[in-house]
Amino acid sequence: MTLVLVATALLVASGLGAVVIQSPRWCNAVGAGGAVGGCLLGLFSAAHALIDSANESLRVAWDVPGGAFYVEIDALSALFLLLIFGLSALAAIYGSEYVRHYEHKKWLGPPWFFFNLLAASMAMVVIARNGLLFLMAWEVMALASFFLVMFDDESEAVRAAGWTYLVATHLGTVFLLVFFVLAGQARGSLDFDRLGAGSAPASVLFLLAVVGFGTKAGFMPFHVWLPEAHPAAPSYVSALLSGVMLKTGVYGLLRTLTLLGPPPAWWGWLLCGIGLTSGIGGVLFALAQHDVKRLLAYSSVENIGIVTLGIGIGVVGLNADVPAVAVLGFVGGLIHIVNHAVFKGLLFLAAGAVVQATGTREIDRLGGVMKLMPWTGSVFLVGVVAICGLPPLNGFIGELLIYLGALRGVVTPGSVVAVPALVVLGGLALIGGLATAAFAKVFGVVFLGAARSEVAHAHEPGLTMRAPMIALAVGCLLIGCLAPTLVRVLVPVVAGATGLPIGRVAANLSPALSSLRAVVSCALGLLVTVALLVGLRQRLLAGRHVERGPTWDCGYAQPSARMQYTASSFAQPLTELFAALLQTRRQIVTPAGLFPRAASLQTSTPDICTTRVYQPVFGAVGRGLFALRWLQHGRVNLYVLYIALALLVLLMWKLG
Amino acid sequence: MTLAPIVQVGLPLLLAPMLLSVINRTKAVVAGRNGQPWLQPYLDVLKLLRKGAVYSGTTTWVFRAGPTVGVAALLVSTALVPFGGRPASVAFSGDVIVLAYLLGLARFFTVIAALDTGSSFAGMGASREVTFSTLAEPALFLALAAIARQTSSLSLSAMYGGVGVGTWAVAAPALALVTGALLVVFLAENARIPVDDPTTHLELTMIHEVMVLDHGGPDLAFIVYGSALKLWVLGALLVGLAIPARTGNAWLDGAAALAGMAGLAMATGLIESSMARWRLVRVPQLLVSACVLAALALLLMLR
Amino acid sequence: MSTWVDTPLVLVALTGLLLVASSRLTRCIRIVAFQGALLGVITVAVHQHEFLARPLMLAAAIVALKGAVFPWLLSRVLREADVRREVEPIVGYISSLLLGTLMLAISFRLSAQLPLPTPAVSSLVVPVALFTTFIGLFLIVSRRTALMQVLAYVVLENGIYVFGVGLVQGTPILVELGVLLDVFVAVFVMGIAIFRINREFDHIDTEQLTLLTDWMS
Amino acid sequence: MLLALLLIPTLAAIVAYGVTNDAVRRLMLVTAVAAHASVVAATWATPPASLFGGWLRLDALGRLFLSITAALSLPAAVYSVGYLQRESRGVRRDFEEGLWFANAPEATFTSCLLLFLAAMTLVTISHRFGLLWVAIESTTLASAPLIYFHRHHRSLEATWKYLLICSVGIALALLGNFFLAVAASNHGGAPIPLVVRDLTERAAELHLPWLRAAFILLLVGYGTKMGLAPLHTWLPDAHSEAPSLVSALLSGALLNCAFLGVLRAQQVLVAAGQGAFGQDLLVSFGILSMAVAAVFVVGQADYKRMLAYSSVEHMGVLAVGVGVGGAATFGALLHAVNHSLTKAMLFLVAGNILATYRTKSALEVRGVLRVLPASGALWVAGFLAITGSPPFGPFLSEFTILKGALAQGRVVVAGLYLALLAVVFVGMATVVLRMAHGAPSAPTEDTPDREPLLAIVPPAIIAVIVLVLGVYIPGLLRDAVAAAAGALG
Repeated sequence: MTLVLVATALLVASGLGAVVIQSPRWCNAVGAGGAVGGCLLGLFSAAHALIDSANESLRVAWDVPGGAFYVEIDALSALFLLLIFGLSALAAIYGSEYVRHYEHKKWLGPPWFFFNLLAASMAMVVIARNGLLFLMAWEVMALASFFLVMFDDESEAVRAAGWTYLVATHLGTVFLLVFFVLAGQARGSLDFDRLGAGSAPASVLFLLAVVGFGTKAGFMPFHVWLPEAHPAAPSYVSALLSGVMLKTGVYGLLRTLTLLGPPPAWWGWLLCGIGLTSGIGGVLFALAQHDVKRLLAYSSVENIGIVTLGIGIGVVGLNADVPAVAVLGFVGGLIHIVNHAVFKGLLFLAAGAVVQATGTREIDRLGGVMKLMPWTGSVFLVGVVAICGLPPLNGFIGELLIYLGALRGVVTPGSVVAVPALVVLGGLALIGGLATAAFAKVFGVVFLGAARSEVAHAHEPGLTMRAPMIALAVGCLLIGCLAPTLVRVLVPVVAGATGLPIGRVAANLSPALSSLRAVVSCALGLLVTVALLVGLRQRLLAGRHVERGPTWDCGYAQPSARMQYTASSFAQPLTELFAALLQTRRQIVTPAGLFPRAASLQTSTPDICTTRVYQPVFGAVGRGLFALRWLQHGRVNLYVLYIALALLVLLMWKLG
Repeated sequence: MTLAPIVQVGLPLLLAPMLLSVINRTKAVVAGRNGQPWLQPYLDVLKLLRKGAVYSGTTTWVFRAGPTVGVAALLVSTALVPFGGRPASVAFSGDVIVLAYLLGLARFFTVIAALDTGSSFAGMGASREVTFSTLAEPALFLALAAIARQTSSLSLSAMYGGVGVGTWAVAAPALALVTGALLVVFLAENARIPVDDPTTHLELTMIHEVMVLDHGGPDLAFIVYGSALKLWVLGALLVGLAIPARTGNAWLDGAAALAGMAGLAMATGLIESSMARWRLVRVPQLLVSACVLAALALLLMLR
Repeated sequence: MSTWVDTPLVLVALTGLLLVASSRLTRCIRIVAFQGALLGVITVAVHQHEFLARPLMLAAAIVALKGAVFPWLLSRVLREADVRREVEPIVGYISSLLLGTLMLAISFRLSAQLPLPTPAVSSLVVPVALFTTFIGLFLIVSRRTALMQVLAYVVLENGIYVFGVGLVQGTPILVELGVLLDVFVAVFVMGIAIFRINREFDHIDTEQLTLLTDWMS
Repeated sequence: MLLALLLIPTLAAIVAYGVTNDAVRRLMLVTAVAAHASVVAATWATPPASLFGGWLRLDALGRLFLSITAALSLPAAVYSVGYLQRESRGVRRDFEEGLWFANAPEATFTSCLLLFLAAMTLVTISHRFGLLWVAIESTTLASAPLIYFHRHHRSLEATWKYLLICSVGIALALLGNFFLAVAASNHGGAPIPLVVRDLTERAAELHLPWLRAAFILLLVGYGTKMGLAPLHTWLPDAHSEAPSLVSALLSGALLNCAFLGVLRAQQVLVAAGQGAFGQDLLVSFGILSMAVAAVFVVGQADYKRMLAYSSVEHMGVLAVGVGVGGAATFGALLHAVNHSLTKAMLFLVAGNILATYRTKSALEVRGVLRVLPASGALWVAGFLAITGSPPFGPFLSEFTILKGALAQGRVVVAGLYLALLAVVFVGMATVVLRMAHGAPSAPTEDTPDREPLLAIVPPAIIAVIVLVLGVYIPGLLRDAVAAAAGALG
């Protein structure tokens, strides 16, 4: 407990230190060093708390209305702390080299200050046990991340993205304010253990929480800030935002579920619905993007959707009192949270390396990067395999558990559980296929084939940037192989989240554990087979005639690199299928005449929620407000008339 | 009976290529030719294994890894598939998903290997491949979920062990729908007419073939053998449902299943020689309708 | 006895209507001055039978200020700022008159709704006070020149004063004098302001003082 | 003690008018204000005795507002020293209309500043309604010349509107006082003296219809000064044209004093068991003010006007808080403190920006964070604070008000309150961030390489206080606010 607080304090202190220090090199060192140190400290204590799941809490009176400095580490918090500190440390290491490019043109103090503040506030969010404390940490987190998003604010796009993010997160917080106030009325205290559905019905609280936390987590209708903010931020920050900050929203939702007592069935259905929308919608928009970081951001929406599917089916199970389904759903969701933190962090870091080396985020301008940046390319491939949920890497584990939960739901008699379970099953399958398409596209077009442009001078980043990526890639494999252990560690977490007794959770998880062991053996079998085949291949080719040549050009002489299949053409068949949802915009200039001019095709897929919902609404409000501006016309007589009328109206109203 | 497990593991590895030649023979017969020798696929594989290789300058290790990983995934997946009513050598609850995702892994590596060549045709094929498999995936899952629901068990072996004549007696219509769905998946995943034409020579119309154009030597051998294995795996899923011979006598059931596989191969051949490849835009309709079939089956079971 | 009070009260009301209808600034100033004098009369009339120093002092102050000083001050401004002598109404005289009578009605209605806790010296006090106040407000709203608005402000104050002197016995002289002083300063400061406005803008038409606005800005 | 509070600034004002040496006068200004502030601080230690039969008394409510005033005047005075140094004397060209103009003589400015302080002090300590009225009116008169410091068209227009509108309002308040007197004049017996304490003690004898009417008049009258919509019309003009430190005092201190006037009336109303009557009016005025502020904050092109409208909004918040009652009253008074500090800080920073960029148009200001790092940081921080983001003070008070509203079951009020706060947030975010970030828009030739210390330190100190109030409310302050809230039932 104290250790975590010390770690948080260290983070904040080093952040301040980075601001006061003038020399850029030292400021960089202090910022990154402090971040890493603090995170390691926190990691240690969080791991400790998770292993021998012992709840430590600390409550200090605090002189603000309704507030108390009340913090606690239970299994759930410990899990999230682990992610937060772990990824923050890696991101900080990576960042220390990443920001060196800006040393000469930027003051690095503020970025480091806000980075460390972000890490600290996220930690505070997951250990806070008092509504006010939570809200403060929550808002500090939002602000710190906002300033990080604004890192290179000369660009108009970045400023717009920052604005969107700030507005979205603020509006989300408004719902949380109401949520905590209403929940606090039950027993007249904002401490979590006294919150509950008292004056307001539980369902109202639940909906408030879904909107409030969902905005942060990136649930589909409220996700619009996400594909703007994540590309705008520097990559190590995007990694942190996507990897863990979104998860604080899920954390909040899980906490809420523990506060509100036994859930009605429709909560589960709602969550399943949200998960399905976010999952399919997210991956479809990811498929349609040209900007690699934007694509990754949308895929975060998708993965949050998968997590929500897990939680949703879990809630359905809880409600129908089918603990097997409930436990599998929750554990699947939690493990997917962990996995997503790992591989999405990895993907953002690798993408960042490519973007910094080539100076473009346009997928269609890249290509053949694998040859120039083999390390980055290989770890990116690992991340891609993982995020597509393919065995033997970690991504598969989480999805497998959710699938298992869904299957169990399908085979449970009756249709209360079976129907949502089927939805989850079909949805996951579709999402999986689309994700494979999307990531085959991004990996294939960016790293494989022939270089298109802009990549000539690209080169591998330094060790400080490579090390974190490699660490994360190893993590993907390890989690994949140590899945049973991980699940066993998560038992208390699941117990905390579902409110089921630990024994029951463990009992219901044991079949899943045996399957996982089998899966791991399959995975090992696969690896062995691959190894054997590679050996065989070597033996066969040894001494045989192996030559290099051009790609078979199907009869075209001199195919140029620009004739390669582009990302948009790769995705075109699928985007065609879902055109109704994506509404991709095309500007096409077809070749015409005998000697045609240069023809061109441009496609762009803006977010449908932004274009169809938010922009119209905001526009309407703005116009409406502008129409009222004549009130302040500047004629003093009429101003006095206002006063007279107000007086007259009041006299008539109150006395007449 | 001690050799049963060996047979069980050996059978697919041994007989999978035979399915290819059965299909080819059928088509030849229908076309009035006498067709290639029965062992042609085996000979092809062996010949390719003995050849050298040519690699495009644009490719990287990903290109070389593609076929290896693909065939490895398929080899492992054969161990998961029950045959002839006997449980598979590896069986656990949820192996359905592992199977599906192993196929996915194989496909994914084939696709990125194709993209590694930088050829626009390979890219085109890859794009079509992912499109169709994306739509085939839910159909497969829903179909298997239906069987799971019917037999209320979560592992392939238990599911297929549970499907018997009795099951058909109670739920014939639902199972028929599931069979239909599985058939479509079988054809689509194995790049067969009406989804894809393995014998075409026009790159523009190819899907699976064009992706492997650049491979040669052992890699191509792996690919050919892998596709045979895939044929076997999905075929076994289909046959295990369609031929519910569960006498308990391993030899009888096995024989029935083998007959079923042969029948499936011939049916494929007949389909291929009786109809043409559909236009690409129509293929999704076929796959979606497969999903609908499976969903319908589930509805029948849920009520 | 109430005739002593009623007559000036009625006169005050009449001056109000007169003011609404009159078109020349100089005339308006005189009318307001007369009104001020009337207030003095009322002050004395209210406390007629107990012959005290206090009401007399007050009355003297009133007459001095409202009857003499303000008019002098304003007419001086008028002379300094050689502006057109018209009132330049936004609302025409006839309609102003009609509105005036309407306001008279309203003020009687309102006073009917507010029964006095203690019997007043005259039943006319409340309506006349309210009426004069309304007239003041109305003039501020409906006249263009800044000078006229200051005048209107004085009228407004007059109405309030009528109310105070007619109904409120308790208020100690200190407050009343404070009030008077205050109004005096107010008018004085506004006079200066007008003076400057005239110098800066060469007019005292407040209709044209519309630089500061959020409309079409 | 109370006399000292009044006399220090008054005498200083008189003397300052005579002093010719600028340096001496500025020193006097600061010392006088500091002395005044220290006396105020002393009143916390030893409550001063009441004077003139309870006409002048310092109760909890008054002390709170007096302390706010003093706490703002001191930084404003310090800031003014630097400001007056920077203000080039003599005739110069006005950057908006290009006409020539000069400043008012500095002596006038200084003494008016001190008189203004004296007047506000009188407002906070006078318990006799008549006297309160006089005090509030005199704040108008003392501040008018301050607004007209830069002698050009716009400031003159602003001054004129300020004078006229506030005088009308104040006149209505006077009528309200008389109504109150009528309500207090009981049959036969001697009328109740119009002193807060007597009125509250003998509230039962008050005549209700007249009391209600009196409250309406007082509310409209003092509400005009306080800037409640639709009576707020003078406020944006005056705030945008006055020198920034004057705007800081207007927003931070003056509006509160007017609010105090309303609260005094509300006190009597509560004592007479008519609290609900007043609260309804306050809530409706409050929501209306927030709405009107929202209309003009969104897409506001002039950043000083934006701050002014935000003041309207926060006056609305205060009204809503008191109107909702219960815990919200505490929140509202706490918010009065927070808002005053934050808004004053923002206006001072706006002054710095104006001095460098020479334009009040938010569209032409870019990259403040780069040109003026310190001011820019304070500007953004101030924006976050004033829009109620943690960890700044206003968040706590607004949160408390929300809690109170929901605890009272005023769901609609709470909903509107939150919605309007959100709209204002969006509006201000758009304007402020556009100014703060981005590549600098061509700064004027005489951009200071270092920002003058006297222009940075005062707002910085206030900012620190606001931040601290956001994470920790000293027991002393809490008790004081609680006591003040207690006076309002």
